[in-house]
Amino acid sequence: MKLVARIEPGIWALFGAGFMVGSLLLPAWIFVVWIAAPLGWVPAEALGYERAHALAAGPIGRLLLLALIVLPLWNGANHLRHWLIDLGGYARDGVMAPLLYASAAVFSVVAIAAVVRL
Amino acid sequence: MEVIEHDVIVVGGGAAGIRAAIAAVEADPTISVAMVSKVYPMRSHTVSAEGGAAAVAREDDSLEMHGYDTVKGSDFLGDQHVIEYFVEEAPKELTLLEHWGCPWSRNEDGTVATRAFGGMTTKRTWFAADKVGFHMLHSLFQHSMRFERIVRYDEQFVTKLLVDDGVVRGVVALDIREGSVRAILGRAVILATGGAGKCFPFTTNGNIKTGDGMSLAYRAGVPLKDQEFVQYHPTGLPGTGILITEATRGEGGHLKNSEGERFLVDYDYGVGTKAELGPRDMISRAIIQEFRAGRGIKGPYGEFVHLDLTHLGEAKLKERLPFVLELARTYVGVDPVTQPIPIRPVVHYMMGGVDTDIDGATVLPGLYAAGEVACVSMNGANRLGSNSLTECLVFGARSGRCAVTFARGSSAGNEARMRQLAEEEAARLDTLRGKSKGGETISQVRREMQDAMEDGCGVYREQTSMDTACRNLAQLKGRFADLVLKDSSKVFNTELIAALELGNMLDVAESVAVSAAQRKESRGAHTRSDATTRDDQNWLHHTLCTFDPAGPRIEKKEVTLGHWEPEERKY
Amino acid sequence: MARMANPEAMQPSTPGSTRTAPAAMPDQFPTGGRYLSYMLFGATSIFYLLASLLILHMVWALGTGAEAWERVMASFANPVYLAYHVLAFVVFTWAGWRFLIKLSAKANPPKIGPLRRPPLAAFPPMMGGLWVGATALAVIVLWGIFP
Amino acid sequence: MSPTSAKKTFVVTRFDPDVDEVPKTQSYEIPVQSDWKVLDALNYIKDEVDPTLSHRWSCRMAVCGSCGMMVDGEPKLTCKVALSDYGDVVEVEPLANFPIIRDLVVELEGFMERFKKVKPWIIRAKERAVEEGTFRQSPQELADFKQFSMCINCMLCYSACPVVGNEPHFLGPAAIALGHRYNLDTRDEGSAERNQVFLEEGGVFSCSYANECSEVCPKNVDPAAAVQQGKALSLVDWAKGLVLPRGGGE
Ligand SMILES: Cc1cc2nc3c(=O)[nH]c(=O)nc-3n(C[C@H](O)[C@H](O)[C@H](O)COP(=O)(O)OP(=O)(O)OC[C@H]3O[C@@H](n4cnc5c(N)ncnc54)[C@H](O)[C@@H]3O)c2cc1C
Ligand code: SF4
Ligand code: F3S
Ligand code: FES
Repeated sequence: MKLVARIEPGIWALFGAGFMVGSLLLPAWIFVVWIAAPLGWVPAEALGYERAHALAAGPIGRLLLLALIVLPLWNGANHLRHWLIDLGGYARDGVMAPLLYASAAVFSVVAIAAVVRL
Repeated sequence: MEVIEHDVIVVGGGAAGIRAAIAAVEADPTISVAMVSKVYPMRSHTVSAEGGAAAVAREDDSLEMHGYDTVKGSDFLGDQHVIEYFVEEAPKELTLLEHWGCPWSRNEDGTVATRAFGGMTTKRTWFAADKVGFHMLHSLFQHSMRFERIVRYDEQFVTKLLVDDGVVRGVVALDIREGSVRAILGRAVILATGGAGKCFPFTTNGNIKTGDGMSLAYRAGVPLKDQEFVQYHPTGLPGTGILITEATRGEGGHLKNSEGERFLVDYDYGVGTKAELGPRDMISRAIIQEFRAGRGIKGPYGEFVHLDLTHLGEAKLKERLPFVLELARTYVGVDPVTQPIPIRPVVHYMMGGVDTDIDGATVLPGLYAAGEVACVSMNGANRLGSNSLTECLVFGARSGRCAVTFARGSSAGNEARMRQLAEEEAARLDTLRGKSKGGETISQVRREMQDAMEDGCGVYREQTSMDTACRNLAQLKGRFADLVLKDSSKVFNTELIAALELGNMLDVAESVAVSAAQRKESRGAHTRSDATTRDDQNWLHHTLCTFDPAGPRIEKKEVTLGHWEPEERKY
Repeated sequence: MARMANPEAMQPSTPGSTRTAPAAMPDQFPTGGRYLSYMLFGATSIFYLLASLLILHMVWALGTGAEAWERVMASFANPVYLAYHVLAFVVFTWAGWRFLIKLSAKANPPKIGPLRRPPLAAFPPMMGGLWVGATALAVIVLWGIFP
Repeated sequence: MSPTSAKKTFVVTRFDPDVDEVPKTQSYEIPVQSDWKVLDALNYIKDEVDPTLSHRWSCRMAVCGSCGMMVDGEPKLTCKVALSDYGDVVEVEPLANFPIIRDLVVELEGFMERFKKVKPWIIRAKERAVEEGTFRQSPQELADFKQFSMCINCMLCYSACPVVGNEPHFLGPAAIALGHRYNLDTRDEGSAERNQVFLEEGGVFSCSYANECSEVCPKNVDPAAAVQQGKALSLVDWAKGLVLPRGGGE
């Protein structure tokens, strides 16, 4: 628990950044990539492999994608932890907090790998 | 019975009490101070003071002017050596408070801003918008928390002073939460328990201002001084008595009667060109005169006049008087930006109190008093607005230091004897708690006491009404013995507290009425319709009122004059 | 009667001298009054986690090759996915509004170092503008219009 | 000649630890006046109907902070809220999230401890002497912290905050607001000390920005703003600590 308290400020910073990125970019992302594209409203080549890879593999693309994965991840982990406490889970926080943060850390590493191997 | 020992005991956690406690621990790095208060310190009624605290700050001001204004305001009944010391210390004390974090309002250049106040020649009232008492109290309290040697006893009600061999040795305190009683022993005791406005039905004072400290001292044989001088504040809200600060007039507000006339300008009430900036006693009388002339406005709680701030503009009201906006909107449903506020004179402040010298020392060795509970004689027959917060600091600090000096030279006293006295007191409280035999209720006796005070000791007084009040109060004291109490629980028994407070108020009320009935002149706040002028020949002296089982005893005490000669009080 | 609070909530380090009744949570908590939107806001955390993992999944596929990528993209046409994403769109837009417009402004101290915060009233239009701008740019890029 | 009166019923929490296992409720039907606050009704009950009812109050002008209670489920200053805003049956309970001492009286010592923890006083490397006069502070610098100094310690915010009820060590909105108030004061040099407290377990980062504290605050202190700003400013100190580890240890 001591360790969690010690790193909490940093996690809060990631949480805030996650909200920033999530709020600013995710509605657009969801709308275009996950609603409009599957419905066929978006020109096929726009999100086809060629263009998608070209966009993603550039330095800006990699950074943005990393931010889009990692920041909402920590946002979710931190926010979910507090939500569970609100639901009466304070006694379980000693387990939940390390679990959530460790998972977030693991997936963050995976995300870095995913972006690097583009 | 738990017996606790400290060096100095401060009873009260208002401005005066906290300042005294801080001064005491700062005066001696080895000393421990008990601060006993019946409410958490930040609830003390200092919190409600709105307008400001006076001290010379500007180039165009001087100690001489502040001194003269105060002496004249007191109608020459203030002791001049006390007033001289007060005006000298005032700027230092307010500066200290600034260092301790008080958020005083500022001028553009970052210096502390000052505003005009009634009876003051120039702008010398320091302010923090219109929540001055609140900010001062919280700054003081928060600052006091850093001193580990100030040990707080919160929500402990002091019911008795422990006196042995003619020296005060401590207090008996009822732990309100537990219902248990403990003896807190110390080599000096400072009373800082505030005023007693609750003796009256319409007052700016909160529920806790029940004159406890006055009664404690009085019962221990210490005289109460100048009790007849009760200040009516001209601008209270009808019904609740909630204060609309004098700063409203300092910032330029106008008083108007039912005809819409600025009566302080249109008629001669002795305030001259000062008009709304005249002193409180005069303006309160003017309002009553307006009522009598048929120019009052009738409302559900009797007559009132208007306090008009509409010409000051919303911006200024928001910056300087935000609390007034909140109070008027919440408690009378009036928006001062566009509508005048209904106001009437209400009881505000006790000029009198426990008789002390300039050190705060009483005639009982080891007992000190400071703040509104005390009468160090700087306010005389009428206090100037904004002098009393500063008084709490100046004389709180001085009594704190003097109490330490006294404590150093004093022995601890006989603990067994103290324990025995405390046990007797505990037994008395046990009998009172849930006392089921009796025919009188607290609320009924309290109401009748308040009505007796209003009828007998109002803004205008006369012999017959004051004598009636004295008789009624003596009778009510008898009825107090026949009180019935229903709550026998030990935990947080507020009925027991109310009964104890009522007993204290009856002591104070009686001393006020008896002191008033014997002063056969008009001076300051004591205005008689049957003796309308001031009479320096016969009455330029303080009144001392001493407890006697047979009824209060009245004596005289000399006024200390100085380089300001008594003259007619005109503005 | 409301749910009990943590038995130690607002207890002093040594319990008081008399027995106390345990603290209760406010009556309306967790789903009454304004608490409802607060608790729903907390629930958005799950959407954040899912979105993050899904994007990770996409990026992994993009790194694997064209075929994997096309397969992932095709899977989004599943009606369950579509329904979920319509909901997610609403959730993220609402959470964005609460965070950007309602809550974020006053979290800025009046000064950080020598920098003074713009007046609070300026934040909602500022944040709103930023939001619209970022959204427009993202749509243009993802839609294939630019670059 | 008092304003018109009508009848209302008050359902009040009663708890006497000498007798009661758990709190119960008691109903009082009393005549009320149209201009009364909720507190006036409680005082009427105390004075005329049932003197065993216990509650705290003093100033009756919304500044001493002692009369906070739950009125129809929401934390309110009972001397400030008009009875006319409520229906014929009004529920009055002690403040939520606090242990109950008796009836409507709650345990405040927990707050007093938290309050002291944030060192709510001016801290300076070297005290200024009286002779040096007052500090200079511009109206703008004053305005930066003034709002956070308006707290009357009424505890309504603690009663509304879900974290206070769930996390026993949380400092809580008012204590943090008051610590932050000193951090923002130009006369103060103690923010590093206070931020250490903010960074501990139960400090600012326990807050999940429910914002309820600010919604119910009767003095517009906006403690939620103070807590979030406290996070931002103590984060800076935290980050510095990563780069330059502090000597000493825990
Ligand atoms: C509404 C209002 C506005 C005012 N405005 C101004 C102003 O603008 N300028 C100005 O200069 N003055 C003003 N005054 C006057 C001034 O505020 C008071 O005179 C001053 O605050 C008194 O402070 P105190 O420390 O003596 O007492 P208080 O602040 O009243 O404190 C009394 C303390 O004693 C404790 N106590 C009392 N009895 C007992 C007991 N039996 N056992 C244990 N503890 C006890 C209480 O708990 C409390 O802590 C105003 C007064 C009022 C009512
Ligand atoms: S921040 Fe507001 S609600 Fe909380 S204690 Fe202070 S004044 Fe009361
Ligand atoms: S309600 Fe509680 S969670 Fe934070 S914003 Fe206020 S302290
Ligand atoms: S009685 Fe003082 S705040 Fe309500």
